Amino acid sequence: MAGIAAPRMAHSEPVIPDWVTVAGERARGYGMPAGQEAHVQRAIIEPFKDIAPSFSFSGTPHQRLRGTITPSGLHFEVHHGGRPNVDPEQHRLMIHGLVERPLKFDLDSLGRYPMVTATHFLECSGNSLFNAIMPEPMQAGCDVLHGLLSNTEWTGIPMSILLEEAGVKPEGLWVVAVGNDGPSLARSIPIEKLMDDAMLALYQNGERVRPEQGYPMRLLLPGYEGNMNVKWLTSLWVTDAPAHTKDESGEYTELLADGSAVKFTFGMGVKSIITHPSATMTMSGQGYYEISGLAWSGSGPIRRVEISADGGQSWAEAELVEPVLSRALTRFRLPWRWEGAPTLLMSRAEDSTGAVQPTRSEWKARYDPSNFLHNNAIQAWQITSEGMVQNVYA
Amino acid sequence: MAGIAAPRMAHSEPVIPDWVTVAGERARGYGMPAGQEAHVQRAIIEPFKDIAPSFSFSGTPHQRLRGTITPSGLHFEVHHGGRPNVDPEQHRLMIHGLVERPLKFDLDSLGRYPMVTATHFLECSGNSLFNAIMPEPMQAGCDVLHGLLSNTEWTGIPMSILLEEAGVKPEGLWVVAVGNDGPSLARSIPIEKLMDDAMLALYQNGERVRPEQGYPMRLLLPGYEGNMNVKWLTSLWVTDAPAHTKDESGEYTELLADGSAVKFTFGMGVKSIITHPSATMTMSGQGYYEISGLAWSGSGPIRRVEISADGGQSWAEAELVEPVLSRALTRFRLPWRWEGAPTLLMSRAEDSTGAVQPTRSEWKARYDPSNFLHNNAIQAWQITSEGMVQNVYA
Amino acid sequence: QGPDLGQPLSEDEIPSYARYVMPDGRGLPAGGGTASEGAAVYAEKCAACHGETGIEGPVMPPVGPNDVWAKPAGRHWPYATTLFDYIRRAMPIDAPKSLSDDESYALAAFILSRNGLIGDGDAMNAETLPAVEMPNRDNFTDVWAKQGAEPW
Amino acid sequence: QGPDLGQPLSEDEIPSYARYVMPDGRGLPAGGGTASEGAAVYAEKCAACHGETGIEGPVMPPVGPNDVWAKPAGRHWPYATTLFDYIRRAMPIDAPKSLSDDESYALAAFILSRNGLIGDGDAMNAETLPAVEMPNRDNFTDVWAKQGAEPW
Ligand code: HEC
Ligand code: HEC
Ligand SMILES: [Ca+2]
Ligand SMILES: [Ca+2]
Ligand SMILES: [Ca+2]
Ligand SMILES: [Ca+2]
Ligand SMILES: [Ca+2]
Ligand SMILES: [Ca+2]
Ligand SMILES: [Co+2]
Ligand SMILES: [Co+2]
Repeated sequence: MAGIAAPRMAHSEPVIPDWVTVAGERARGYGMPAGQEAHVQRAIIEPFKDIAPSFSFSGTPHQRLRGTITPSGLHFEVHHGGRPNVDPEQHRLMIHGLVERPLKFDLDSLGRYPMVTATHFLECSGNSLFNAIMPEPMQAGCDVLHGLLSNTEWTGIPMSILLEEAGVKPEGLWVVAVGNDGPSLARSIPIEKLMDDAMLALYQNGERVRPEQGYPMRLLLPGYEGNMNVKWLTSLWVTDAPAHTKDESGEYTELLADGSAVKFTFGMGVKSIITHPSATMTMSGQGYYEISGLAWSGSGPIRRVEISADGGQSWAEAELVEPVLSRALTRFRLPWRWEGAPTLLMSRAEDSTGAVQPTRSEWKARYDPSNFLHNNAIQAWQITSEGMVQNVYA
Repeated sequence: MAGIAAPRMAHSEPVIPDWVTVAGERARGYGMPAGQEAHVQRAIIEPFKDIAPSFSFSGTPHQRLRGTITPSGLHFEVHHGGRPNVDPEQHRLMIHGLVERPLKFDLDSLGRYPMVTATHFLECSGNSLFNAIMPEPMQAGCDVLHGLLSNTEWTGIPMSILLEEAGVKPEGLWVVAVGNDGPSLARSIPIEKLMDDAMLALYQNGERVRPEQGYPMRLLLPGYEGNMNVKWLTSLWVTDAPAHTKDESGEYTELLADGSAVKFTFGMGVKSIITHPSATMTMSGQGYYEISGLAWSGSGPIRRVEISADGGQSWAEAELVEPVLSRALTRFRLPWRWEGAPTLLMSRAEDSTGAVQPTRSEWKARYDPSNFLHNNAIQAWQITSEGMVQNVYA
Repeated sequence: QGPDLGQPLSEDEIPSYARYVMPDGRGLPAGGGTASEGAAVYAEKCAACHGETGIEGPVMPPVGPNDVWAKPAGRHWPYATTLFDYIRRAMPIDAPKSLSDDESYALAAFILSRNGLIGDGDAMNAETLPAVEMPNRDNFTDVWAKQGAEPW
Repeated sequence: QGPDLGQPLSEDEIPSYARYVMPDGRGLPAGGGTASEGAAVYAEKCAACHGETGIEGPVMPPVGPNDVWAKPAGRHWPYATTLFDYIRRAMPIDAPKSLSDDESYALAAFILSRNGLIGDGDAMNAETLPAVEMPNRDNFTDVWAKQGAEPW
């Protein structure tokens, strides 16, 4: 670390930092964050530890970020078998099954296809799982509590173009998408979605999709639960029915309060979190703060975000940062003064369909106590009189 | 690199890559591009070589990128004294001179200020310098030819808020902004711009501004030449007149054809480049291509981009990728077929003020032959019958 | 008129994991196995992660629920075919695709028999596996069929 | 009503490089130097980069134009004050802020005298430096004054 150089001038010059007295570092081919920001990392959780470290999730540290784009290095990961070292030269995308012309595509050929660019969030349907199932609210940051959520400018090929070249037969109603990873992760996707706005994503924030996010190509289904956006996509198998793959049979089905279950729950519900302030932070004294957070919905653009600083009795409308894009994270902001009293902060989002976030107890009432998927309940933060910000159920 | 595993099944199973037969890599705190993409780097130019390597520029490789956001690791650099190792704890922003209350701000305090988020390009006014002055067109990629241009989602504090807290006196008409680097780079900026849309940028694509781009804070002046967007900003000195600093006296003034010069040329003109295809590429056969490129203007949003495939005789309007934002890179696209004949490709952008890019000869006619600043001339790419894409003057 | 740069894909280039065995059994290969055969493979290759009896975990227990997992595969999943396909493509997690078709049938049989859905000696194969009546099958609402992508 | 979290900044906390010497000489410190004095410093600390006579380069020549740089500081810049301030804050590029005020005056004098704008023995100081009539001063159009940020 740079220190302070001794004052140089005879007269009353202030001390000056030593880095202004030397030549700086040379240019470099690929930049990284400052060394002082090395703590800004994804929060890695390996629930089975060393027994199965390739099953893991790592959350975006939203409490340390301020825009709407997630830097690619901090995009959340959920791995069902680790991050494969896919060779882009060997990798192929196959389209087969109920098609006129089974086809395979290599990466170079795909570079000539028409592309679209669109900013979309991805959210694991297991995001916010601790708040769903922990009996007492866990004291952790937004990285651990809500980090399985990120926002990216994706660029790639409309899936409809590739499927049309293969020629989907009339009886082709579903597509089983398979990843090029160890477990060959597979999900069944309705053909409607693939023909509508699905993308074969090749670029993430301008550069090639990162290994963690599916290098060299992934499926992008705007608004759908993260798991369906198959990474390292290698096969689209057109079928007449869903295959009931592992994830859609168990892991990504929700147990309801009545003991039954729901399957094929694709859309991510309207949701918001206040990131500033948020749990693990300490207020730096009374006075002005800007409440800032993120809102999103799998159904379309965010229409409104309201903030309560009195535990939900009264609400004020926050400003939404333009451009408010469909199925993308939207930042909201509201000026506010903290007068030092204990305060319960909440945010409540509404989307363009009129859907509004439920309270935690409303949400819990729908599901079996064990369910931790699709938790879009309102998040409450308690500010203590000492200025500690805590995760609470309210 | 992963190889091919021997077929495993007795019956006719195809060979499968070995990475689908093993557990993948563990999650990591901060991700990087795939090893196979290691060639996607900024193009570093150190014109004075080892004599003064801290004077350098390094260009964004637009020919390898496809969206509109520039990944932060590939944001262009222009350094007048290298990249300083600024200690964010010691760094202060000072506001002084013709103000009621001289103030200093540390990074933690600034975190409580109201913030805005906006996507804007930065372009060095020396961008495209080789095409301005080289007698013969240089055969190089968009990184070298047009790389001093990038696009970022910036988040920070409106400068007007900070200046109003200091209380600018009526006679305060200019502000000398100084960076915390070796040469203490300084530029005079009209107070109008600072009060209008200038930002103290603290975040770049969501995370803290990178060292190359001014960590821990930089000045952002949407639409103004890159050099004025002072990096590592440490001082705003309010004055009654411009100081005529080094850069605004010489390096960033333009010599005109009549021998006189222009100073205080702030706005970046309307401009566009086709990135796909572009020089150094080779066409991969005849048939369908999507022409894709970037357009921008310092004066506001892009209104129209036209493409010519016959050297400027006829023009077709390209599609602009939404959202088309003011003073941000806008991607344009146009489907096209290459039939194997020699072809001269050009793009021509028009902005919301009605300004249109000049041809290279129109642009050259205005300036002294030595001038390489503010070159926004139309770029032409020649495709030979062999499919080589070359930089040409047309 | 797109680029049309896809290459013809022939049947022998498509690995089995590019498809999925369907609930009605389409795609099941020849071969078979019983729970008794599966027990030995399970003990050797699976128990360390999923628990000695398939209940203890720590990883999601395929046989019975435990404190951290309420949806055991052998009870919650609507179709037994998924057991075969998932095990064959993905398990053990450190050596996916290392199991033979026979072993995968036997392991599915093991999990099903521990759940009391088939007998210890019942061979699971292309005919018997899809015929297993999974207890939870009719306990699902198909949300896509009911309301599309609208959240539940 | 903003946060109002700025701390009062006192005069003795402001380093000289947080300001800039103005064209009319405001901000120039005491001291001074001549071209003759500057010649020795230039030869020792500057010539390696800017050329023996200030014309050769390779770095931008401050004295006369060459093939790669048409705007030498001592001829093109409108105000001589800029020479003093820039040299003091930024040069030599490997040791910025290492020069004394006297050295900086002397180096400005050296560049000005090589351009024939002052005599070899003319001392440059807070009074004489702003009075130097730079030859190119009236040859600039101030584009901001004329048309704001609209590109030229
Ligand atoms: C080294 C650890 C490990 C071993 C050994 C292992 N598994 Fe697994 N298994 C896992 C992990 C981790 C998952 C969760 C994967 C996921 O969620 O995508 C899993 C998931 C499963 C599931 C799905 C559970 C559910 O409810 O979704 C089944 C069934 C299964 N394994 C069966 C087996 C069988 C049979 C074997 C032995 C051939 C085996 N596993 C060996 C780690 C292991
Ligand atoms: C190790 C190399 C090096 C040395 C030694 C050096 N300079 Fe420089 N000088 C540079 C570089 C590089 C620049 C360009 C900086 C920029 O463009 O921002 C420069 C720029 C200048 C300029 C502005 C030129 C212009 O037209 O913009 C002047 C004046 C100058 N130097 C004077 C000096 C003096 C006087 C000394 C000795 C005290 C000196 N330099 C020593 C490298 C050097
Ligand atoms: Ca290749
Ligand atoms: Ca999910
Ligand atoms: Ca601190
Ligand atoms: Ca510039
Ligand atoms: Ca074809
Ligand atoms: Ca105050
Ligand atoms: Co779901
Ligand atoms: Co300019």
